[in-house]
Amino acid sequence: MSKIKNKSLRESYNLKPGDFNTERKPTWCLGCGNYGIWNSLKKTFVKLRLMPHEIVIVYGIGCSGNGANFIRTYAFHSLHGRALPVATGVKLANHKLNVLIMGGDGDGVGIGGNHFIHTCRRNIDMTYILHNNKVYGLTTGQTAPTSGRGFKTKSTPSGVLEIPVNPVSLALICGATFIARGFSGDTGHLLDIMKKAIKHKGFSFIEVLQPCVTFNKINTYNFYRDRIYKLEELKDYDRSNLNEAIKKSMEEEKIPTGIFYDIDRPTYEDGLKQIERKPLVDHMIADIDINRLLNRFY
Amino acid sequence: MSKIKNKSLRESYNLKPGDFNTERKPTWCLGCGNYGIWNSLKKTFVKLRLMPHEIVIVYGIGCSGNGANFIRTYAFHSLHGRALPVATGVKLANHKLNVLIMGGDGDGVGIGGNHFIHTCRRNIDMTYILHNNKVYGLTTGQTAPTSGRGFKTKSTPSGVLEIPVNPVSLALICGATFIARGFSGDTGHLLDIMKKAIKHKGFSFIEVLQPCVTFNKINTYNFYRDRIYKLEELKDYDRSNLNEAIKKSMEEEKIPTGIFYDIDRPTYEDGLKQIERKPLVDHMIADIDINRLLNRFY
Amino acid sequence: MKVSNISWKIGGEAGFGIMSTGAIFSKIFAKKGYYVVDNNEYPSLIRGGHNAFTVRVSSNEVFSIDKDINILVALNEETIKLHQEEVIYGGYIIYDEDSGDITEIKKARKDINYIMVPFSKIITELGVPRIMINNVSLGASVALLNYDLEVLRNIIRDIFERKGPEVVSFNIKSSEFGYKYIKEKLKINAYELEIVKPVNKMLLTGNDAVFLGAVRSGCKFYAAYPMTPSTSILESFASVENDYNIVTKHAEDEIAVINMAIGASFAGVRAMVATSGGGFSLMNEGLGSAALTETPLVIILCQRPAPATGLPTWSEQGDILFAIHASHGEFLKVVLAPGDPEECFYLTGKAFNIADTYQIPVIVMLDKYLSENHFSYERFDFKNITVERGKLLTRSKDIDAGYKRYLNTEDGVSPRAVTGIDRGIHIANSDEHDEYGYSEDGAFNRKIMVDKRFRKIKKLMEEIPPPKIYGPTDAEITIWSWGSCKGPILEAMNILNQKEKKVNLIHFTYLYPFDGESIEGIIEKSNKNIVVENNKTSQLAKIIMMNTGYRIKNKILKYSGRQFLPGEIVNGIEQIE
Amino acid sequence: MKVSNISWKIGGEAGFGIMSTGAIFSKIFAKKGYYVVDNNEYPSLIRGGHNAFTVRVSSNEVFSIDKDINILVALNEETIKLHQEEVIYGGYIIYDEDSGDITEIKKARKDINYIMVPFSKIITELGVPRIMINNVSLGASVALLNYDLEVLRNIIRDIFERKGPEVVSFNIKSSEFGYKYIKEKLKINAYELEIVKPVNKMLLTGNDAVFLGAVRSGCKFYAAYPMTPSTSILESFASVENDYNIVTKHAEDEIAVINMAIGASFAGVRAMVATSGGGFSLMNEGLGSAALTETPLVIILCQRPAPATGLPTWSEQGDILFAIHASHGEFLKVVLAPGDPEECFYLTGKAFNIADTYQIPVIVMLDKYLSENHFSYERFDFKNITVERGKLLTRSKDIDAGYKRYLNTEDGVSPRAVTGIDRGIHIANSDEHDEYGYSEDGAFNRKIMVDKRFRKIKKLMEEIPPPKIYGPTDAEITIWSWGSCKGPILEAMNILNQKEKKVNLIHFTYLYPFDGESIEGIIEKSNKNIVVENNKTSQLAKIIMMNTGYRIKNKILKYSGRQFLPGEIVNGIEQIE
Ligand SMILES: Cc1ncc(C[n+]2csc(CCOP(=O)(O)OP(=O)(O)O)c2C)c(N)n1
Ligand SMILES: Cc1ncc(C[n+]2csc(CCOP(=O)(O)OP(=O)(O)O)c2C)c(N)n1
Ligand code: SF4
Ligand code: SF4
Ligand SMILES: [Mg+2]
Ligand SMILES: [Mg+2]
Repeated sequence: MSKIKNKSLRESYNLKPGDFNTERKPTWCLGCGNYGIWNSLKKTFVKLRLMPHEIVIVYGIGCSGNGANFIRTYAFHSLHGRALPVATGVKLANHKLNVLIMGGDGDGVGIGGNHFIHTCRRNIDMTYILHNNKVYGLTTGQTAPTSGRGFKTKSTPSGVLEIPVNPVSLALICGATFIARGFSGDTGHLLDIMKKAIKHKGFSFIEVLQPCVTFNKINTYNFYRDRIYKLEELKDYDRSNLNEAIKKSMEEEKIPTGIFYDIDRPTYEDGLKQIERKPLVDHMIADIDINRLLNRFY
Repeated sequence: MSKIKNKSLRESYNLKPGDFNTERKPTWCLGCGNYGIWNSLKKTFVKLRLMPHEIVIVYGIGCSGNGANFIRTYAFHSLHGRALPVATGVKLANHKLNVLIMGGDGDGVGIGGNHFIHTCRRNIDMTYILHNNKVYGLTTGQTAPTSGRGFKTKSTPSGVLEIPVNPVSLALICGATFIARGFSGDTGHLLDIMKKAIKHKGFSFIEVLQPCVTFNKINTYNFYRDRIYKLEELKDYDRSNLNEAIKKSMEEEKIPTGIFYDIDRPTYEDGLKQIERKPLVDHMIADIDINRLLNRFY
Repeated sequence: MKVSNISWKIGGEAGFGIMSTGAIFSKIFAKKGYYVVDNNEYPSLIRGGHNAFTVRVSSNEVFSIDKDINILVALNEETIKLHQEEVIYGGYIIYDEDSGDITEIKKARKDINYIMVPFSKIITELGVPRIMINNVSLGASVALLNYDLEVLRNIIRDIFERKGPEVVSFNIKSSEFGYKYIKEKLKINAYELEIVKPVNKMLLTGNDAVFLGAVRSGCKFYAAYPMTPSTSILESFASVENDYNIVTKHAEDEIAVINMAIGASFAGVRAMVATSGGGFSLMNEGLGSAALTETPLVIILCQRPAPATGLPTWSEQGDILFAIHASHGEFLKVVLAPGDPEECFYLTGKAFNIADTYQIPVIVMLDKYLSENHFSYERFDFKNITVERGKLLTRSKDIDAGYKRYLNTEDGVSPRAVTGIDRGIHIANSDEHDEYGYSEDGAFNRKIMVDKRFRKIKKLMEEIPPPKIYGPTDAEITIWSWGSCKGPILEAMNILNQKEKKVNLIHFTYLYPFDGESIEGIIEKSNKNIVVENNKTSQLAKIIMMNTGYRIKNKILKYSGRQFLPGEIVNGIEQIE
Repeated sequence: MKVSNISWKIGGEAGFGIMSTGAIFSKIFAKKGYYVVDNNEYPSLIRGGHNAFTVRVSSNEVFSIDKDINILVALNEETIKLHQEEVIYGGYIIYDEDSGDITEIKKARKDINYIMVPFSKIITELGVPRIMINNVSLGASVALLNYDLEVLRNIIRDIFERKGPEVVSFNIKSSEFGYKYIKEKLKINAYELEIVKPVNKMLLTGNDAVFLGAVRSGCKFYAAYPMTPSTSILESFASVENDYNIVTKHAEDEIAVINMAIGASFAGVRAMVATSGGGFSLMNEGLGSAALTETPLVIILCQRPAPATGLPTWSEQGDILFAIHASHGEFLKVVLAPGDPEECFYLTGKAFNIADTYQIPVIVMLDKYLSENHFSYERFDFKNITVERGKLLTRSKDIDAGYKRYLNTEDGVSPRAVTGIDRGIHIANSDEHDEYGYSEDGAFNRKIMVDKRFRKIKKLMEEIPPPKIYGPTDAEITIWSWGSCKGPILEAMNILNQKEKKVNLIHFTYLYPFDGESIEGIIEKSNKNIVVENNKTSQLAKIIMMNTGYRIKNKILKYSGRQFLPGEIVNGIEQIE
């Protein structure tokens, strides 16, 4: 069980993106933005020369979460909103693994919002890919916390009254150390972001703008194509400037994509002496001597 | 049932802060920062000429939440972390009431973090006072999500590994429309903030730096006295500039207090046609005619 | 052939309008006074996977769909594979040869009439969108039943009116084409339904009925987080929030949902929430908060197969023991389980009255089958739902000085002041408290308060009716069941009746508190008791045993995620004998 | 007076060190081989309110504190008011006249020896902090018992060593002063305990024992959110995380807690969580996720009086039916309820083995009384806890190609590959799934999977021992109880024994699954069955009835938020007769 992260020189790696397919075919609607994410991710694994068994992906519940059935790695299809704590447990138990989290916007910043805040603070070395379609897909079209104000859905026929959650801004305020936004209609760019995110040491977060062709008629491919630009195109954009990043993240007329923020901060695991030598899972537990502990109670 | 908010000209108002005391005496430790909050709040009510029955305070669970027993208004002593949704229900059912929320930092941004995000987005006209002692008081001294990195507590004897949640920054990112920070050691200033917060139309949030004399030996009165300053002292501070406010909120060496942000945005209630004429609670329900509705099903 | 009863099924790939097509078929017959029951089967996917919609139409009262299908509309080959065996001897399958070669499949059922309707070609010819295949199939079905095409036309007109005349016209054109294809081209006349009294009937689901009952009861605050199969209640409430002055809140999660409703109820309005098992699990803590603060609350629990995310779009009755014992600690709650939409309607009204009168949480349990499938009714007499708010104080002048929110009364119910009135100030406290509401941890007070809250059960028990008995009192076989199994069992009883077997049903809609005494006589008298439940562990049998000590050994259980079909119950009973 | 048994109590205002003083008193005697049980009573406040700590010391085995107090140390007047009546005839109260005039109160108990020790004056004289009153009182108590002062000195030295010699010295000085005040000034010699075999005994709580059992079992991941009375387990784990290579996570809430533990367990380590009722309510959804993904998990549930926030610092057994039926849907879980710290220790070991062997969640139930009070033991033989991980696959070479995580085996348990190994790739799925783990909603598959998971019960039942019987088999009266009531009942049986009443106890530590057959014989044979439970609704009686049909009519219940005292059980039994 060794994590090969960053070991780009693995000999005789000959996997192809298709090797990350399971026997199940995706059931997403034709044209769904999830396909772009799915494709970029498989390619990213190949680029990073990762093997399926070295990866654990924890999924939320939603259209995005159904992806658990279509990507061949270790997978945990968890509860709605609870992917982050499950992933945290996996990573702490075996920090040699490459741990990713994939889930919807309702999952991640709706019901799961609290875990998002606290996982960002923790800076555990994992990568969270948020499929943001600004709607509840799997339950067939209610508002998400990311839906724009006024958005009319089955649960908000008079229009949403709240302002939306901005996942990138939230991640920035809460302390994630790598924060990016991609667009599932630009898989090349997305692949590039994913690669860097997985390589980043610490908690990396990618918001993917993911059109839901069935239930969101506002935030379509064209909507995004008309609005997005790449931060890379800006000459003097400084990825280590938090305030700058926050300001950028809140831009709405033109939507920045790319990497907003990328800094080094000790990870949570760095602070854990108990896993310095080896992962928890590698410890022998057959006959633990607790004499010392018993003696405490005299 | 009429809300007298902003009616500063109520005739013959002759209540004193003591009239907001219940028959129960506070059980907080001597010197606890909660006393300062308690005193300021009672005075604020008097200044605003509010009557006890016009106010509903929803409390979380914690030392702060125990205050439910010591302030004479309508009160709901809710579950740990769940004060905000309870308050939301109260306000939507009867928006003529003055609704406040009081709770600890563990309550508000630990277990209750998700409600905090979403209540800010909603901008319901209520006032949330967060008692931030940067520790879990009532459970006798474990880390809070606001505890500084490295803080040693019973649950983190090797020191906290996460960076803390900054409640003011979080409120700013999430969309609260009035955001302030007070210090329970400066009750005059706090009173002033509270007055404005309650008068503000929309969701107002006050983080109160509240020393826990028993379990937090770092963030003491002196710690704060040495560090805090007032935003009012800055000549050109613009309370409507979100970016500026966020930047300020993150200052750590010197800690700003006062009002960070104060803007107008339509409240959630403003968007609800169904309460335009009168509060929900004032509707007659004895014999509702559903003929029209039944007809839908043919 | 004149018949009193036909079953029709349409199947195809998910995401291609099977559900709305089925719903139209139901409507065609309800409009003219037929009894209709339908059933929608779909996967937890937006596209892909298989969808099927079954409609049973009858000129006599009908309580459930059944396995036997007269006409199967197969929009793809898979539908034939999956459902061909359900088609009765001599039945019909409508299919399009372009959607797959079925020569092989056909061989298994030489008795069936395979009717090829070239859907694809027709729509190409008509130049209408592919989705119009559904209308062609509806027209063809109407023709096979020798039914009135005008009814179909009218319904299509109603539905698509707001989309403009063009849409209406090509929808109608497609259906007409299908109709004529059968009538004029193939000249088949399969069945003809017996004529019934021509009344216009409603068609509604259990969820619809709960919604109607709640609006009638004066529910002013509805909060929810979407979760199949409860979601349609949220959408219904949202659709009338302005008409009926109801605040409908799609909240951030189910924990917020229940706590918001508690807040609204505390402030004096009637409040309700609905969810499925997962959301209900998350609401457990809030449930106890409603109980200890004595805040009335109605919770609709639409079950689906579990644990965890389980089978989101299927049906099971797996949560009853959980619901009864839900939340830490001991407190009084009421658990109801209607058996059909009509019971959903009236029991929702009852739930609000119980919640208000006893200041306790009331849980109403449905399941996917009951929540999402349609049943026909002439109309509900909504005047039968009255509003009883119990000891609610809304005016200061009714309150004496020194008001005690948790007054230790004889019946255990304390007068409850709504917020905002002068003399009613109090703490609603999730800590144990004294009569005023102040936190109080003394042993003496604790016992008084626990006893006070439990004492409510006395009056409550007087309101709780015994289970309903269907069928003869002197039956050879007594079936015990609850909730949505009612329909299939009643159908099964009809079948058994024809076989001259005397069977009756003891059906529980009030599940908790459970009055063991009221049924002890019945159990002992009966020759043969059988429990029928849509779960694995026979939870009703456990409840009966827990309360009466009587072990019902015979069980017919189904836990495949599908509700019972009448024939399965008949078989089960015959096997036990 | 030579005695085999004394009870000592100290009371005062919360926040003044009552608890640590009591704990030292317990230790003094455990050190020398006495049997000790103690009990700490405190409010859910940091300051204010009343604290009391009771210690029972005996030269014979002792199972619980009792009501009768020999020596009461009253640090304030209120303590005398509240507890004076508990002092036995001829007992002693140590008080300080400066803390209030008790001339009036005294009149009620002319039989008691009121010993005035001027605590306030003494500490002023000694020039030590006020908190030293506690030490003065300890010294005085040791003297009254004619016990060895050196033992106290040593313990004080151990405890305060790290605070430096000055602190040690004024602590010791204070205690010596109290000792001398009694010995030399007042010359009172109240009791003298019979001598016992001088072994050094441990003193630990149920929580301590759970913690020890978990460390021994190889628990590598512990997550929790503080909640009385479970919090000390979190603090214990945190204190050894580096010594024993355990990750201890104080997470953001209980939902995160359970899901983190599930993740860790999925990745292959043994994982545990602990909480109280409120947190357990929030964990309900996660519990089902562990069940459907078949991820082993141990949950410690330390009960407190509920519902909602309830009485956070008091004791009750109110959650057993909830725990048994927790979470939506139907699945196999195991619920254990140790009766004392020793059982806590071994059953925690057992819990891990069951969880791993059957890949199911196991809940271990304590309550505040068991979680927080100390009991004395010579030592635990930790070799009796072995580690059985069941069908865990940790090496690729043990796995065939085409690995199926949810293989439909005969015993229902499927080989489980830890993450990271080459051939073990799979989905752990909270959706219903096929043998590989892929989401699958077919009826056929559903039934297979439900049956597979439930089939584990067969082998599991073979491992589940029948309840333990204490006392004679031919008793006139049989007590049925569970968990922490064990101690008070055993004490009550001793008392009844002296009255020549033959009583036995059937004590359940395995509560679910429940083997009804194993007890049917006992119930029917017994003349008089009585249930003793620390709750209102006699939940064990319900479980027994649910599983055997036998109704135990006699009940001794206590739900004031306090555990039983032996005398109450004796009284209860005498009243029933
Ligand atoms: C506790 C709980 N509540 C509700 C649901 C129902 N549910 C399943 S997916 C979903 C929302 C899907 O939206 P999102 O997370 O944005 O994912 P998407 O389908 O859009 O990818 C909901 C509410 C659930 N599974 N669990
Ligand atoms: C669901 C739940 N988990 C845990 C607890 C126990 N608990 C009570 S107060 C508290 C934390 C108190 O900290 P904070 O909210 O910061 O309030 P403070 O006491 O510091 O004012 C906890 C964990 C609870 N009551 N409910
Ligand atoms: S509903 Fe939307 S998000 Fe879901 S699969 Fe279809 S297009 Fe994608
Ligand atoms: S523990 Fe801290 S927060 Fe709680 S009352 Fe004491 S000083 Fe205040
Ligand atoms: Mg979404
Ligand atoms: Mg705090």
